[in-house]
Amino acid sequence: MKIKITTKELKSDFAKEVKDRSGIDVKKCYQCGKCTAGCPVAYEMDYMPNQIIRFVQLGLKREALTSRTIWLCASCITCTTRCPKEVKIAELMDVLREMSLEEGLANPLEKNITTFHQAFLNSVKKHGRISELWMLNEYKMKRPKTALQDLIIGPQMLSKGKLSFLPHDIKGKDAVKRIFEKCK
Amino acid sequence: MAEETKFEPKIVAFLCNWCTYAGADLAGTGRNQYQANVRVIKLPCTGGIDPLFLIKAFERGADGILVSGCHPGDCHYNSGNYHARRRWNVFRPLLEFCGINPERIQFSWISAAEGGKWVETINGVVDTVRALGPFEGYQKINTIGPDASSESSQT
Amino acid sequence: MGKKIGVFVCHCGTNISATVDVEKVAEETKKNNPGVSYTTTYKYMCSDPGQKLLRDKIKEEGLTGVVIAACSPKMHEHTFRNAAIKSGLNPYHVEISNIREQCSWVHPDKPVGTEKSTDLVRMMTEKVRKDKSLKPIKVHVTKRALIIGGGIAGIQAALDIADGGHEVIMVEREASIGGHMAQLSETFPTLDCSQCIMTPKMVEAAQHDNITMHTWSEIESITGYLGNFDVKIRKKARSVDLDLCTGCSSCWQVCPCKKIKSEFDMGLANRTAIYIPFPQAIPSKPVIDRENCILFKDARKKNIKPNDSKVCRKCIDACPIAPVKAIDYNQEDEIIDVKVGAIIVATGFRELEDGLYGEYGGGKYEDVITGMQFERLASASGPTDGKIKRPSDGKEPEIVVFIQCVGSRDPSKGCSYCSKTCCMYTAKHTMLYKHKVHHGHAFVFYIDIRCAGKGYEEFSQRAIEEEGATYLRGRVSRVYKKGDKLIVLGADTLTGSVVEIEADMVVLASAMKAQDDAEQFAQKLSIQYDKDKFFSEMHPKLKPVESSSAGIFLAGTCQGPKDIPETVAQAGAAASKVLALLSSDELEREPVVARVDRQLPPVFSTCIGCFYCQKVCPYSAIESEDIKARDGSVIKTVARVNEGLCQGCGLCAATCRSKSIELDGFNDEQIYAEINAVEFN
Amino acid sequence: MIEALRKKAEELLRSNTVDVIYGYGEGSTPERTRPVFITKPEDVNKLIWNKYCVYNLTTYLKRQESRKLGKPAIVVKGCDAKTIVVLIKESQIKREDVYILGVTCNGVGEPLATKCKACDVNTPRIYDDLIGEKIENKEIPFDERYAELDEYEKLSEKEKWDFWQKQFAKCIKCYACSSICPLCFCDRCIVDKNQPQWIDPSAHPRGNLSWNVTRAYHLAGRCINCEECQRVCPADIPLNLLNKKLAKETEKNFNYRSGYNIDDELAMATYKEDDNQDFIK
Amino acid sequence: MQIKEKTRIGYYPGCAITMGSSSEEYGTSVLRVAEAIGPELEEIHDWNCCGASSAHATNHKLSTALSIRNISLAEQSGFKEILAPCPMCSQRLIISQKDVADDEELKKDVEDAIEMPCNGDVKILNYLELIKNYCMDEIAEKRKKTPKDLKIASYYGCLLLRPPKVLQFDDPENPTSMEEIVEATGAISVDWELKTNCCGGGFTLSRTDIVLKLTNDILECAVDAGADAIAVACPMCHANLDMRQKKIEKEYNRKFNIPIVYISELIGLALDLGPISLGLNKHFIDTESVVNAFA
Repeated sequence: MKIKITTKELKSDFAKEVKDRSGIDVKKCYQCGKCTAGCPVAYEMDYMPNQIIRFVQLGLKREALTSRTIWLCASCITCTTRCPKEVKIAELMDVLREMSLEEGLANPLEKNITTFHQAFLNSVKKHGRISELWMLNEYKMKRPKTALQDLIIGPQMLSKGKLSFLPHDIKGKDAVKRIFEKCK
Repeated sequence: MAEETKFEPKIVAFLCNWCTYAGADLAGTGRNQYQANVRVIKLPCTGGIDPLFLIKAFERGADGILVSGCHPGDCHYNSGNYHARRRWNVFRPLLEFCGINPERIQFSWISAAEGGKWVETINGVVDTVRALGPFEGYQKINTIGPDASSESSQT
Repeated sequence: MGKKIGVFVCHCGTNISATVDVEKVAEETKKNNPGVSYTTTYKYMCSDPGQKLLRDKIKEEGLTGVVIAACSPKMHEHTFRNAAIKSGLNPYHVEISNIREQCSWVHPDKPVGTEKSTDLVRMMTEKVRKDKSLKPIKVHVTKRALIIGGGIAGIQAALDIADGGHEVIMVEREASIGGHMAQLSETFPTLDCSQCIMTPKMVEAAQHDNITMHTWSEIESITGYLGNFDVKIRKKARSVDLDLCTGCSSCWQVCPCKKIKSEFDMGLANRTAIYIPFPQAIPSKPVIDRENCILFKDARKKNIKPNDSKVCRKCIDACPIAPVKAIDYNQEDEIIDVKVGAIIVATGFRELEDGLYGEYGGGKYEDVITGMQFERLASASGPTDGKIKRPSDGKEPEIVVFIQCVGSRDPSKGCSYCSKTCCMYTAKHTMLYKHKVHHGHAFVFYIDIRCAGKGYEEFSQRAIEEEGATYLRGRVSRVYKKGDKLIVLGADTLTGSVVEIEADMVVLASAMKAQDDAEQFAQKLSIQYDKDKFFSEMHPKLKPVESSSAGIFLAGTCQGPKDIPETVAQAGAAASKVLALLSSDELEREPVVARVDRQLPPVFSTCIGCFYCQKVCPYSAIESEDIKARDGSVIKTVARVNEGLCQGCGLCAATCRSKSIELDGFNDEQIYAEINAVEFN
Repeated sequence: MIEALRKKAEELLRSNTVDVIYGYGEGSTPERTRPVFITKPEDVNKLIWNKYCVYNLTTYLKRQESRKLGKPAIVVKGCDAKTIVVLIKESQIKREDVYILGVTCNGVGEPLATKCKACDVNTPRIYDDLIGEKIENKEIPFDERYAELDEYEKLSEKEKWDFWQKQFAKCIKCYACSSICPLCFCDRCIVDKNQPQWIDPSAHPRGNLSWNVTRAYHLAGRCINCEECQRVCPADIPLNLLNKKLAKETEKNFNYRSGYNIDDELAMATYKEDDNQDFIK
Repeated sequence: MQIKEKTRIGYYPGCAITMGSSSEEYGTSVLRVAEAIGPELEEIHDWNCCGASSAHATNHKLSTALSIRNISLAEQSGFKEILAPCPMCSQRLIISQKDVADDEELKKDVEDAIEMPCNGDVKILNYLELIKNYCMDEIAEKRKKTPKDLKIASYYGCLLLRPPKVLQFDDPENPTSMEEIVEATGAISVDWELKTNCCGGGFTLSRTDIVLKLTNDILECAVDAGADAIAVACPMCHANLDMRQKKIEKEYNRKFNIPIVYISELIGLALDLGPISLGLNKHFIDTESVVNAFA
């Protein structure tokens, strides 16, 4: 890739935007790569975690927000735990995902993951809690290709009483709905 | 009284010997011009500046004061400027609380290499204080009653 | 009563006179300042004739105060004050009014410059009016130096001073001198054997007529000041009489406690309870490790004198010295008093502790070793006779991973600085390893390679180009055991990938840290230390070997991480500072020192003894003094300035609420006069 | 509570633990109290304790007259006790040379003194004996403790100046403020220094500003807010506002509260490398 | 024996371990053990889902608000401590609590969203913390069964330990709390290397391939270290290691068949509470070998 730095890029000050939103100062990162070294999912990522930080450092917003990496981060927080400069990398991924969704830049290749999050939250919004079966249902409807992979597990769970057909609504589900509204 | 000449504030600067005084010398060596309103009093260290000096300067009629020394960590005496900074941290709000515009007392760290910063700082202080006008409040009480300074050798 | 003040206004060629009407300045000054009895202007005041003019006029006019309106005092204050001395005027009655750098050169408008110059001159004449005669402070010098620490820094400094003809007292807390350098295998960038260059120096120091060595000893206290330090040295009980012992080895050969981890071999080998740290130790005489010796354990348990214990006693029985044995179980600590004029602190560093890096096993894996441990493995006199073997099973490792910056550049582990030496010693380690294990593979994880030194870059490149070490740019996140291998999870940020290496051994380039007791030690000496507990030099650029206390100098890694050449250079520099200091019988110092008010009885002093001054003084120069009545009862306790320690910053004076401390040369009256003299109308 | 106090006082005198008790005694009217100095065990009934015990008796620790009486036990409220911490830190008294009779207190004065309005030392933080039922000390938020300053800090520069000029104009330089202050213990006050005379000791308005500012500054990081200066001021100058302002700045900038913790380093005799320097260019 | 008044602790089960959910046996066994030896657990009234990864991964404020609502509910019921056995929940609650404590503005927004105040003085406990703080003596006193030669690998995963500066629970690289509990039940702890590795957590449905790889490493390491079973305290770890185990075996062509048991189940077995009542029959991988060891 070629990084072209223009005044426009510099003016946007992506790093500052990230800092204002999350308090995370990527300037502290000196690119030692320890985050990448310990990342269990790095092997699947299109950019290594340290490269994502580099994008933020250089103001390459699009590159960061369209990456698959931010969606593949499993939030295991190993990176933050071991970062010598105390950069909260896992938390940075959260912010980048948020921004990515806001700007409509989420990478379509990781649609499974974004759809899952959506299905999950929809269930919470609707019932106040997760109804695993209905959440699963919504997810599988939207990502039919994944339907097969859990063919064995689903019925077994049902037979062990581990999937309830009845969604459990909490009393305060309207309050929860209002939380969703207010936190848009 | 109509169109009188521009008000020229009098600024007293208390400088440490090792950094800012040398910085001011450097501005001279570089022939960097600045406004002539400042009168420098040299001390070994900003840590040696008692707030009484500032009060006295105002009493005498200074319109503004600059206190300047070494950058944190560079004090010739290791910690003098840190102690000074503590003092100003309480003294400045106290004056402000009494109704003295804090812009009349300014503080800076200027190293022996920062001739340019000295010029900027002095011009900044002079301009700011010029805009504020003479420190009439203080000068007014100065003129009520007898002059208290028995030491004065001026006319 | 009043002073007769002379004012000399310098033209400085046209440097001043081009923008300042010097004649007018002189005239106005004379006219408006009563007490100014003489004014003149001169082309070049600093020239010989200019100085002569000054000298003559002081005499002719009977001047008791002088103002020179000229260039910055930084240029010629000294010149003019010296000239005054020649005319019998105390130099502290001469003040400089800076009308060049701070006036003529920066204000092109002549009337403006003239007005300001007149002002500046008046301020100085007012100050001169209040100037007092001051005498330079004379300090007697004890011509003996103390060196704390017997590593390469201490030894080098001791030899330099001793060769210069002065007595040196050397204190080393371990049983032998030598320090870390004695532990090293080879040294970069030349790969010569550390022992071969170190041992002769150790011997030379031990045999030098001017050096008195106290090993197994520590500093108990240091008081006094530049030229006059009183030092108490604690000679810890060695249990062996150094005068009687011949170092014949009979005792340690029979000692039954053989399983004590050797500190010198970094725990990779064992030693006995009565031991010499290493074969080339100096003095080559043993010490009993009282913690581990079974006789001492028994005595502690029974609460009896050690010599009354009947347990073991094999060493004393084996001692061939007669009639009095060289081993003395009952020996006690001894305090020695010495007076010295200067001190060099060369207390060295310690290697980062195990356990800080849980992700690398936290000291749990035998085959994850530190840099110093690798030195012992690679040393020909080490536990493996220089063969590279894994500590766990003695196998020759085929893949060795070196991890740099372990504890360095890692603020999350409380250590933000670069240890400076690791890049080089890791490169050296890879070479030593490859020299000894030809088919082996060395991998180095690094963040940056920092090899700034003569021949250093070439050296590290040699490790890569000629010795075939593979450098990977990235930090290691995790080391764990799988079977008899160590899995190293690292990154190579240059390819943007995770790197997993199945290694046989891992070597951590552990940080150089300040000694554990550095903080307490610094307080004992009243020297300053930085956030990492390394001792602070007086000025990072211009006074790199001076500590914050006059007469105390720093050498080696106690001041910050450094390698051997740099340590030796600094030790030499410190030694030369000490030699300069010891070359005169008396020292003269600028008399700009603080003074606490003293009065006649019954007041004695206006000081009320709140001791804020003591707390803010950066030099511990404020002492407390009891003012006593004739019957010895304390009337009041007040502050007193130790002139030997005071550096004249004036912090105390500004802190004192009752203004009972003043700074000579910048006293209250002088500053008051200056402020008062500013023309405000 | 009074009984407990008297009993303890008697015990201390009888056992020669102390030579004198500094305490509160009855004044000319029931709403008044006055300091009493009890040296004989039989006199302990002169000691009282009530809500009119407003004074800070620790001021007698600096006075020659009272010091002559020997080792004191001193009755202190939580606020007054802070003075002793400062006096110890400033080497004016040794801990072992004063016996602290702490009294728990729910506030003094009628109406309640300002200093009691945001009290967080109902139970003294230092004492040898505690008289009265222990009261759980509240934690009071920063803003609330300095609420008194709000209306003044809000004033414009000119309003501030005018306010204080009006106040200082009333000053007659009687120095009651400094003589009552337990922490103004200098033998020679700065105004008494005449070579040079930094502060005009006469009742000139110019000297008034300098004097009052200096007095307040000299208490920065030290004043424990007993408000005695303000109480004794014959001109009713709200001196404590200045002290409180400085206490606020000291706490805000250095996280230091005078007299609260004997192990804290004195705020104005130490520094931190990361002290605020926003105002320094 | 001393009769202690039972401490009252707020119980926040979270979605995954309630009845009829994927990990209900964890909830069941936690409650059974608490009845037997623990403090009194009182379910927080009308609690809601903490939002889990899906919320914090996509909307920080929402994630915080969802968590804080539960804390506020607990505060209103006067609880001083909350037990959240699911580490996803405990981690989210603790992080949210810290985030609002550090950020006034966020706190205002959150309080506005949940329409309740939040003081932030409730302490949130994970299950290991609860056992360590309240039950170690009781386990020693009331243990009825001692397993015979049962070697357990304690598996912590991510959420109990990280981020360590916020959670402040145990050593993040080499934790030992679970081992201490395992040993209290009479089982033997095996030392193994991957006890803090990530199992892939929330990717179980969306990126099953990742989960399979990570869990394979973990299972392999535990089995190689000689473990007879793996103890966990996290429903997600359990789901990935237990439910996915057959698939892992197929994918990586190695037979593990290693039971994955909740630490609460182990305690329950030691107290002889009965395997069925602890939900040990609900596992995908047969737990009989573990149950038998306690026979």
